[in-house]
Amino acid sequence: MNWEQLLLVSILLSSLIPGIIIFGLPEERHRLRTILNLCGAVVKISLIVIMDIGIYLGHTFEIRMPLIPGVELLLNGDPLSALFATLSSVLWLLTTIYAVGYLEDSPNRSHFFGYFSLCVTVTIGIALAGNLVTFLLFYEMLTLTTYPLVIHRGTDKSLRAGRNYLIYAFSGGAVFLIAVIWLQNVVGPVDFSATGFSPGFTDSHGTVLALIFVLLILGIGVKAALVPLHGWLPQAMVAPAPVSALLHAVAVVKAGAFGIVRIVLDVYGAQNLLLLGVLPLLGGIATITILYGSLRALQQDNLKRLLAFSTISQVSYIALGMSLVDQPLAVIGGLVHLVHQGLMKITLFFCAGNLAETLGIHHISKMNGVARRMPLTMAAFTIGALGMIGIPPTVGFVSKWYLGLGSLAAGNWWLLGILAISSLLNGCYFLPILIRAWFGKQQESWPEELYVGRFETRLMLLLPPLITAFTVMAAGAVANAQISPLAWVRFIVREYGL
Amino acid sequence: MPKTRNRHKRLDGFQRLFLLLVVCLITLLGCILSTIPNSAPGLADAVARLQERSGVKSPVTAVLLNFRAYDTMLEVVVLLLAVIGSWSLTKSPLPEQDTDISPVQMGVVRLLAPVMCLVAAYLVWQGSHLAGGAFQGGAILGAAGVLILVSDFPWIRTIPALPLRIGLVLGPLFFVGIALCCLFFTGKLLGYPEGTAGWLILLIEAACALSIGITLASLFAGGRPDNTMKKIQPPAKHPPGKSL
Amino acid sequence: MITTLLYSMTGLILFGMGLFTLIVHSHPLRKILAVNVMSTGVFLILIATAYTPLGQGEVDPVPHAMVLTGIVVSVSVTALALILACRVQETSNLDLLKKKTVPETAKESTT
Amino acid sequence: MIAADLQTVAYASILALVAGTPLIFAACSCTPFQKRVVRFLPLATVPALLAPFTVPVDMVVEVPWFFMGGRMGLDQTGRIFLSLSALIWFLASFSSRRILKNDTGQRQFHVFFLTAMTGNFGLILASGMLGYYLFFALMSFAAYGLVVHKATDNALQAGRIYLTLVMIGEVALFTALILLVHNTGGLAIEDIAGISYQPLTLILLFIGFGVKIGALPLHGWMTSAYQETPIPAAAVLAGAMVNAGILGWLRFLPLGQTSCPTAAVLFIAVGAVAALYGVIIGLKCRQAGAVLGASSISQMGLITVIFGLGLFDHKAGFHAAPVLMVYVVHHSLAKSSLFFGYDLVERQGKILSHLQIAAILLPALGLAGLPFTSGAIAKTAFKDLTATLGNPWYGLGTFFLPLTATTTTMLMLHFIRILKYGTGTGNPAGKRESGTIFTVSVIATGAILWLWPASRDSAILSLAGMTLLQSLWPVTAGFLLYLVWSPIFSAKKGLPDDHKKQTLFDLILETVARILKGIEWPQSRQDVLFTHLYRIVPQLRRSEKIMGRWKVIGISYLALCLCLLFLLL
Amino acid sequence: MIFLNVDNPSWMITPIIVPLTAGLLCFLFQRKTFAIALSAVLVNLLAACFLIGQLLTCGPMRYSMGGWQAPLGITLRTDGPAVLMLLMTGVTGFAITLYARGYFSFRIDDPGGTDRHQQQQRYFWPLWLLLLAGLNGLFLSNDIFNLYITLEIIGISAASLAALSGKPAARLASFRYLLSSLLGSLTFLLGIVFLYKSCGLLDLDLLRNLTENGPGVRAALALMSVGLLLKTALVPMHFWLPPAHANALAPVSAILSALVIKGSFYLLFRLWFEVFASSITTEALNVMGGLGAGAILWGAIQAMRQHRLKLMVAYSTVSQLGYLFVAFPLSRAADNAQVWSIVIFMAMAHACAKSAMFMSAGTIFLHFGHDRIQDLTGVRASLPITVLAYGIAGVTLMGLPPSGAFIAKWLLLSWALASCQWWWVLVIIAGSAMAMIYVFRVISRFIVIPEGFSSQKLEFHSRLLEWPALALALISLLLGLVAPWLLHILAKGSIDLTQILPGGLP
Repeated sequence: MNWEQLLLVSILLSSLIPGIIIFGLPEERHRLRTILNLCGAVVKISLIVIMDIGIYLGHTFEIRMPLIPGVELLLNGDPLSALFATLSSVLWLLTTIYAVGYLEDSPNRSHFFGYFSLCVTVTIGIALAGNLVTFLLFYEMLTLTTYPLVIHRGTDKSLRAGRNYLIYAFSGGAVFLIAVIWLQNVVGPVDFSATGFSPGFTDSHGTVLALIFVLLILGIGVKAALVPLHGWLPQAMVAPAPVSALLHAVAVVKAGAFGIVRIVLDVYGAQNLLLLGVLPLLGGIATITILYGSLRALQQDNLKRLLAFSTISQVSYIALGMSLVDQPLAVIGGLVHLVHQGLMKITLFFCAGNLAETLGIHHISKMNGVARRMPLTMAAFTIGALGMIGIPPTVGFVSKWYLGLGSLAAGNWWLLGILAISSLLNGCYFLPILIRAWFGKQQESWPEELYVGRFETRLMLLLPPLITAFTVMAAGAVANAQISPLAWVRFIVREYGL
Repeated sequence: MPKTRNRHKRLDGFQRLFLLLVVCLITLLGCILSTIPNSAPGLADAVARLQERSGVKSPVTAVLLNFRAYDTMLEVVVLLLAVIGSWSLTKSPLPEQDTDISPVQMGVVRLLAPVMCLVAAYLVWQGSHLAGGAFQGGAILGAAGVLILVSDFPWIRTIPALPLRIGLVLGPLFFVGIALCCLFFTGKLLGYPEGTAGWLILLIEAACALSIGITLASLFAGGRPDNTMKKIQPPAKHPPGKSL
Repeated sequence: MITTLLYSMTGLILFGMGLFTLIVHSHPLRKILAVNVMSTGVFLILIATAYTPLGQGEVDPVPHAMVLTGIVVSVSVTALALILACRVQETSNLDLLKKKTVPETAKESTT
Repeated sequence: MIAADLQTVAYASILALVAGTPLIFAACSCTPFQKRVVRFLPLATVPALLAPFTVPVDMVVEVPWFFMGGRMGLDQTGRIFLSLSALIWFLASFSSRRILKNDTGQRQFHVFFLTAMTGNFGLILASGMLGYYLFFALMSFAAYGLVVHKATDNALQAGRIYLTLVMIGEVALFTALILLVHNTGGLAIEDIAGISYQPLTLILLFIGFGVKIGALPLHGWMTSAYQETPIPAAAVLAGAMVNAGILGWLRFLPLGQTSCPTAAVLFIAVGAVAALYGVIIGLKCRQAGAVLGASSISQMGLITVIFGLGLFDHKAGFHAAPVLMVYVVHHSLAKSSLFFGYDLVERQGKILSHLQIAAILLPALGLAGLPFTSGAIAKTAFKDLTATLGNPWYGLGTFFLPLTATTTTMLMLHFIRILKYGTGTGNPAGKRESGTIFTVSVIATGAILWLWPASRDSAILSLAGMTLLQSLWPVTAGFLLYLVWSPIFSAKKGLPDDHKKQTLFDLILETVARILKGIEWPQSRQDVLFTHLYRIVPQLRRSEKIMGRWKVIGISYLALCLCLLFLLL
Repeated sequence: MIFLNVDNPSWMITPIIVPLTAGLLCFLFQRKTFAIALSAVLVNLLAACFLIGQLLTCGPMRYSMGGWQAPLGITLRTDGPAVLMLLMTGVTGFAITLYARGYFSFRIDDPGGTDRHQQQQRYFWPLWLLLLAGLNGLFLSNDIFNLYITLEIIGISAASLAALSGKPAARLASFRYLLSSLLGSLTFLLGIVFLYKSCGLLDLDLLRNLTENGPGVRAALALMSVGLLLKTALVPMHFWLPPAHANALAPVSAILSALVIKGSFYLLFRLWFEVFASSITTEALNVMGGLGAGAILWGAIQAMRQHRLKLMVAYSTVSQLGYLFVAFPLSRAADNAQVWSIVIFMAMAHACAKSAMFMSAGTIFLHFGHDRIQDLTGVRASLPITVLAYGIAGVTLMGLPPSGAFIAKWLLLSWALASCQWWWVLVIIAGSAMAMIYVFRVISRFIVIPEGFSSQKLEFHSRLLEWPALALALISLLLGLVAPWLLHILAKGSIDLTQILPGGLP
């Protein structure tokens, strides 16, 4: 085992081991638990950064483990997985800090943080998966590890949400499984590669491959919350805020989107997809999802529910970018949105959690003038929301810009219109919140003021959203720099030879 | 009682259908059975050829205790299992109080039991060349046991459990022991050394017959002896006795 | 040949009769007896296979041995089944036995 | 070599400071040092005031890492706009410093004020399309904070309208930019030169920047926003920020390099209508800010017309550009002076002195083009332009321009009348500063066009007798007409306040919102499904019971036997 | 000592003789029974491992009892599937033994019914060890009549074990179990009679080498199959399984569900795919597959509606058995070793997972005194490891990667798609989805700790009650990762059998 392989394994272990230890810790040892969590996160980030550098320098990171003929587990660090892994690990660190603050004094923390660590292990596994089987393995495990988090509150409502989440997720997983097996039957074992499988198959098995593609997208679309399959996401917002942040920005939805990227870029490859002619379908679904999510978000009063619908809408940008896979600009836009959406959405969820945890505010109608009570939180929220709308210099603009250019380059004028409408709709549901919070008349009292202290809220709740909000701004403002998500995505696209 | 009700009722629809199906199946099987050509060689020739080396004269005994002794060994275990199973289920429902035994019965038992033991021993011995053997002998022994059991001798209830268990296990254990010894000496499980087959078989048969006899009697007794738990269990309630 | 067939057919018919009783009658004792009849039927056919017309070779001892073994097994199982049936009858509600089918309580009851 | 590098670095840092200083100030006003920062508020504009005179023209500094490739520089146009904006911001920051001292939302106001300033300066410096867009957006959204600062219902409503239009503008601009970049292939503004525009791009650009200048269908925000914004902020809104729209057009449809007759007609038509329509709106208003807003609509209409004229061909563009600049400078200074005057009145809280009325009249009638004012110079330049362009447009100069002058006169008189009889709140704190600022601004309005080399030709021309007469009669006509209008207006006093009535725009907005919110989406059916499923549970239990009956077992046993027998035989 | 050589086939009798002897001794001594049983299962496990090693080095082996070769004598043999089944039995048996120790000591500590529990423990050990011997005999035996006897050993001991809890319901269930098992055995025996009448042979290898199979052989196959199906409890003949498994003591449930059923299935599978492979028709395979599909769906549906944990687990066994049968019609798309691999993976994964589940259910039952799913909220607080074991086992039942069941399902789906039989795909997927529902219905109760929930402090707590279950669950989960190794063993085991001379000479 060379150092590259060792690194891959230790990346996975760096959160798995703390997770397992945490399960065994008694409830009272919260300091040790926090230290373990944070150490794990920091170690993981450093390891992943090392891997990133290694990848940039051209090292190969690969572990193979054959299971049965044609089926093998393959961990592979390529630029794309580095992107997702870096995003997840960094956001995990922040979410962990946030969760420590959020769950202060609440019961069952060992359990919570244990699953939390497992969850991120699995997410990194998804990032590092080198073929569809490995991806499937971690994809299913993701459902398992997030489920206890979703139902963590233990109320009937959360149980119902958990049930629906499971049903959706496993149905999707089942369809995905069928598709993967079918694909292997047709084209043999497929590793993720820059070109996808040989175009010869497309000539001979066109219809079947197109059907498989549809199945794959359907299967993975459940987690990515593409429109007819999105039902679980708004319900899952009953989970605690760190979990929502995790679901929406770090792990689940992102894993779905990442899966779409993998399928489009690495399994099928641009050339095959163009020959098969299934891309308009993906584009169509993505478009519908973008519009539908935004329209539904308009009607929500519950803040987290609104954010959930906004996620549905935003994540489809990634799918949209992938549907224009022959346009490097669109691919850049889609890929970079993977990171950008994560940053923005996690900020928003952190802030929503802060409102709920500090003042007991769950509904937009109760947010009048809240910015005077919690200016920093609302500033972060504002940045996130503006990013969602796509106002420069936030990262949201960068993604939209590339998507727009890409869709024009592909000759799809109407997609530009969709982007414009989506931005407008985003404005329609985010701006009123901001207005209400900043300029609304403050009420007599807040629903339940839970925290009164030196800062507007606990420091551990305050810092993560500020950091992410700053990143939302900074990553946009220095988008063209040598080290930025955009730069890395360009590197990826170069690697794919687009 | 359900018995009487069943008798007077005519068959309902389901039963007719079932009957029809059974008849169909039996007919079909019968047809198949009758079409099987009688050309199958069977194993008779093989047995005949190897009879010499089996150490016994009776072909059935040779098959049972030499050629396919492994089957027999397991089968003895099956019997023992039945006892263990019945013991695990319940205590023996022997009557609590002494009852009067009619002198005639007493006399018959006293007369018959030794005779039966003798017959059993004869059957076991005879098994090496004629019909007979451990099972037959064991059956007779068992019958003797049953006879004693139905006679309600008071001492039956006081038979300690350990000797009983030893008696039950003796046959199978002896069988396995011999088998292992054979393994040790010849390298084959149950591969009797040259020339010793005859008396080894007889030994096994004797042990098994004893065990089978006790087994059958114990099965008839319908449960574990009462005193197995004596140390722990105060002599409390008996399950409502019900002999078969 | 005819003899073999006769025995075999008788065995088969016994098997069928036992089967019919086993299914149709609900009393445990009858069921046990039915199984016994079935096994007798099977043994009968087995014994019949050992038959060889006179002068065409030895009688096949293997089926004999098998039947012996089978009988022993059958005895054991019958004994166990009887004891079990007794215990069931003792401990379970008498109504259950009056019902035509074996009751469902076995499945649904809790401790 | 090193010296040259150093020089570049120096220039780059000056340019960066122009936009950066207000941002730093904004950041500082979030800190506890806010009070001290506010005291030095005008300092934020100092780099911007200095930059036009230090940085050489047409130098471009590349900042590749910044936001998808930053480029900044100062060309001739930028220089004019920067000086102009810097001046107005400078004055306004003095004013706002004092005025808002005791206000509760002071901090908030200053953050927005300074951020808007950053945006305004930044967009002038930006020489990349995205940079322009970035600062434009920054300015637009920050200005929202100024509009709603009073946090009254009226202010919020004004803000809502403003924000909606800004959103529409932003999205249109975004789309237009993507179309442009797709066309040019580069992100620098120079790349735009000489490309052919698609109609969609033109329309989107018109909308994108038209919102800012209140071009006709997008004018809805102007009156209410100018009224509700705190007056110093309104001054920059009307004097400086509005120009961002014009600059946007100049940058993205560079005059002299664009020829697009269709667009020209569009611009001229819209502008002409706006020039008159603005006055009609304004005459009905009974609040000074709103009247100034309406006047801005009208004046911007004129500027649109000038811009439209320049779009015909390269030559026309070449002629129109200086005229446009002159007019922009004139309008900005005059309009901000009027706001500062209004500010003074508000602070005084009492009726104006005659001197003050006269001082206000100078920029007011200057807008109408009274001889010897900056307006006269600007209008002369305009007329000159129409003359140069020849026949179809010559009429504009002879008929249309006097007409607007007449109407503007009416509007300005209306404004003064409102000021005179309006009730100021009275805030003696900043009275003296306010007076000084007003004086400076009036002087600037009066003097700059006379001194400015670019407008000197027109200035001299405007002194010609015929020209004097030509610019005098419309003003007189306007004065007379206003005498007629004034009693009619007074009779309508019973009308509700301007903002209370629902504008058409509001109506549309609400309808759309209602439709969007009212769409009945299919509710998730999972729970219904489960209830249905639970209903079959007893059925299942029963069937499992039946499956457990001996007779069923018997049948299935036999069936299986027969089936396998048949199948295997 | 010549017979201590590695390549001596005599080693293969160890898994039979050792538990057999130990069972007898347990019955005889009734003291130190746990020590005897533990050493026996340990030796059994080691022997299984050893046999695997032997198989890998020396290839498949056959062993003639008493030196009498087929067709007269009885032969045993090792091949890939057999040793893997032995391994499965060994591992599961070892864990169950440990668990049973914890279980009985817990029960005996319970002042309520000391003597009864002691009694149960006393008879449990011999019955269990003899059952183990019977199972190992079944896996190794190569003689059809000997197989019948092992089946009987299994049947009798299993029925006795099922009745061991002494509850009326358990006795009734056990009675039904015994009767149906008897019916199955008799049908099997009738099949043997037909077979013997047609061929005069009992040795499986010889039977396989028969060139032509007449109607007698086919009828025999049909009869034996039906008998075995009855013992395997394939729907619609599953009626005896859920009550028997659910009402037994927890270790017994684990034994019955994990091992006993696999025995008869293994035999059935061997008959169909090795011995009589040439007589099998596609239609018959489809019928089996159809029954399997029915089992998957019906079992899962019933499991979903259960209110008691153990019943639910028992019905899930009914459902999981179906997967084994769905492999039948798909076998035409694959070769022999592949068919085996699917069944072995499924059986091993299910054995480990199901016993882990029953153990967990038993532990929960012990601690809470009931197993009503509705009232099991917050079990995690008091029994975290048990809940974890249950959850992991549930993951295996659902067939999620990397469990062995996943590998099996992967292969199943792969063949189904390769041979365009998509309806099996639907069934398999539906079964997995329903498994998800019934597994998580319980898990969500377990792991949710509602507000204000105070966890019970448990008085008795034995590590033996929790860790074996967890170990088994983990094994079942990680089974997929050792798949290449298992496949290697299977591939090694399937070689052409040498022609066997008739006569039975030593």
